[in-house]
Amino acid sequence: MRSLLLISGLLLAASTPARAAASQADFNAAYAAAAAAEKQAGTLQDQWTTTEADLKAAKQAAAAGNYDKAVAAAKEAEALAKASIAQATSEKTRWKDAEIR
Amino acid sequence: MTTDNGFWATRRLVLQGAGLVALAGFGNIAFEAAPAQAAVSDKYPAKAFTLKGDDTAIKALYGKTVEVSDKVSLDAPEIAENGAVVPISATTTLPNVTSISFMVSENPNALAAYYRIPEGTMPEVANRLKMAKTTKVTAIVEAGGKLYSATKEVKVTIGGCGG
Amino acid sequence: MRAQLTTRLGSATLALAALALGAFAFVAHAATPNEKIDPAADAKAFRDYFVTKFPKVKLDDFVNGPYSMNADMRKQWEAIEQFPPYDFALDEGKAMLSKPFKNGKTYADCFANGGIGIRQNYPYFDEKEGKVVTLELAINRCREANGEAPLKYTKDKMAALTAYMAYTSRGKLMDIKIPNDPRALAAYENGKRYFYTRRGQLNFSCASCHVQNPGRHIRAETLAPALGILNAMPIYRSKWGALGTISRRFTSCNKQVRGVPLKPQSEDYRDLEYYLSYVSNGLPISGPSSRP
Amino acid sequence: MASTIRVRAVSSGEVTEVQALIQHPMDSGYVKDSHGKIIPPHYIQQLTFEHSGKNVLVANWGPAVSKDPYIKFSFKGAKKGDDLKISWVDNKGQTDSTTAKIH
Repeated sequence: MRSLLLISGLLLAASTPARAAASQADFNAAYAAAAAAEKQAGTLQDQWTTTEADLKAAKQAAAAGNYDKAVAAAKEAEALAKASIAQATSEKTRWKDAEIR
Repeated sequence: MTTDNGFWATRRLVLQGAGLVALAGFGNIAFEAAPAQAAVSDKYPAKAFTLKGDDTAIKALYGKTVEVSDKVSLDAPEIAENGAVVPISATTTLPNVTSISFMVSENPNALAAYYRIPEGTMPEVANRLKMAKTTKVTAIVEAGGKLYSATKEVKVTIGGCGG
Repeated sequence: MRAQLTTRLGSATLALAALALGAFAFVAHAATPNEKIDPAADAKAFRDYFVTKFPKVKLDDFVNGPYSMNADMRKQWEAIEQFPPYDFALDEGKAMLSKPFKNGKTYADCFANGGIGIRQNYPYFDEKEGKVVTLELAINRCREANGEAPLKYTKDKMAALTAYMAYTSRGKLMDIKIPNDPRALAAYENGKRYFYTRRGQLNFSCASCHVQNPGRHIRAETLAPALGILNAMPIYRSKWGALGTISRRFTSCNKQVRGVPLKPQSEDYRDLEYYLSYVSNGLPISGPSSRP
Repeated sequence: MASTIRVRAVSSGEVTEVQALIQHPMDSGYVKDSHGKIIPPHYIQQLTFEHSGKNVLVANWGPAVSKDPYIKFSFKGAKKGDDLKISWVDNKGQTDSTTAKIH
């Protein structure tokens, strides 16, 4: 549960729009962080399609020069990826609770 | 091409309660003549299939009006499990039936199928139709030159128009 | 900009909500570490659960999925099964089974009894390899061993061939064996883990739908019970307008809960198939079958 | 090529019950493909069942008939061993036909 609260904090942080216009460097950093988290989710066999969609949207926006949008999408992707990591981590043991015995 | 009987026999194991299932072996023959060596009355009613709404389609197809009849029986599910494949059938106790048609009101074109029933053929037909969304379905029986109908509503949650 | 952000935030919030829901969904009974893996006891409990939950459904009828629990749907299904749209695929599969490869051999050379009536024995645990081998995998291995390109796992030819092989096995009881090999037990346990593990943004496990809610609707679909669910494979889904294999079904289940699917025939999927088939032992093969 | 038509025709004495399944896309012209392009209409318009030189059913179909269409009907006047000829033509002028034995 602690990790979930942590994630919600991250998520709120991620959703606060940047005041100043974002740069390509901002995008690169945000995207790298998101991609790293998504990669970790991949090793846990628990990527989300929504994360993938955000990553793709981020790339497209960046390619079009819209870094505000790109950074926002990348940050959301990171938040989603982290949520999926939290899910996979907690499910490592929790799945047993659902088992029919 | 042939099919062996054991094949169908096994199917019955799982399909308890389904109607009598039997099979016909059949041979392929090369196709030669155009298929529609049909009589004039068997001409494809192209225009009626392009119209929107029951009334316009009925007018184009028959040129007369329809009355609701409890002698027409329409079998349609209450909720279609998938709008792409909805089993629909109709039968009637009326004599001198010459045709049966099916209208799906909410489809882009209401007329779905129109069956010419020659003498000696039972006034009963089953088919599978597509439905775009929840819709009225009407079976129209032409008997003794008059039109009789039965209507049911079919709820469609997964539409049959792709997607 | 604002509006877009709000929309995206919406989906992120959904993720959180789903997670939170998951956290409270069960009264946890603490899992004992190093619990003994007992597939036979699992299978009995699994079957008992469904039989108790659906006292009106005959055991053999569970393989008919949602149709075992909904009369209106069953009637439509029976109408469709009178002359099912997968009929053409059965012919194709039959022809495939006996048609020689370029080297003159056939599928029949790879399978017991020429591939006829053997569906109930798949998947099996290969003790030499130490892995689970599914029917779909065995088919492609057979092809590759004979110099043929593998088939796509999800549909078309693979679906047609497995449909025919299932068809010739109809009525035979699922008979999955777990050899006395710790690796086999581990594969079984891994499949079980996959089955009960919540995943995807919607935070659903396979069990969330097919154990806890069969017969109920999710969006427009009626959920099938997990007991015997693979006995009906492959399935012709009206939604697909075509036959799909077990690989296709697993993949689409993952996507439906907004999870990125694994590669067809990846180890987790194979283990999942092993587990799900084992707990459905004793129920008849009914595939291929039509589904909404 | 395998026939697109599958038929089961069974006589129970007076009445012959016919079921047929035809392999055909029945594209309505209202559905888009994965690239967002409309799939042009392609559907069977007429399906004819003929017994001893006489039509026993003429099905006129629009695009609302399901993919791989199915039909069931019954008629009188045939006996076991008789031929039943089935043929279809679609909106692109493609055709197929087959002859089935009544069982």
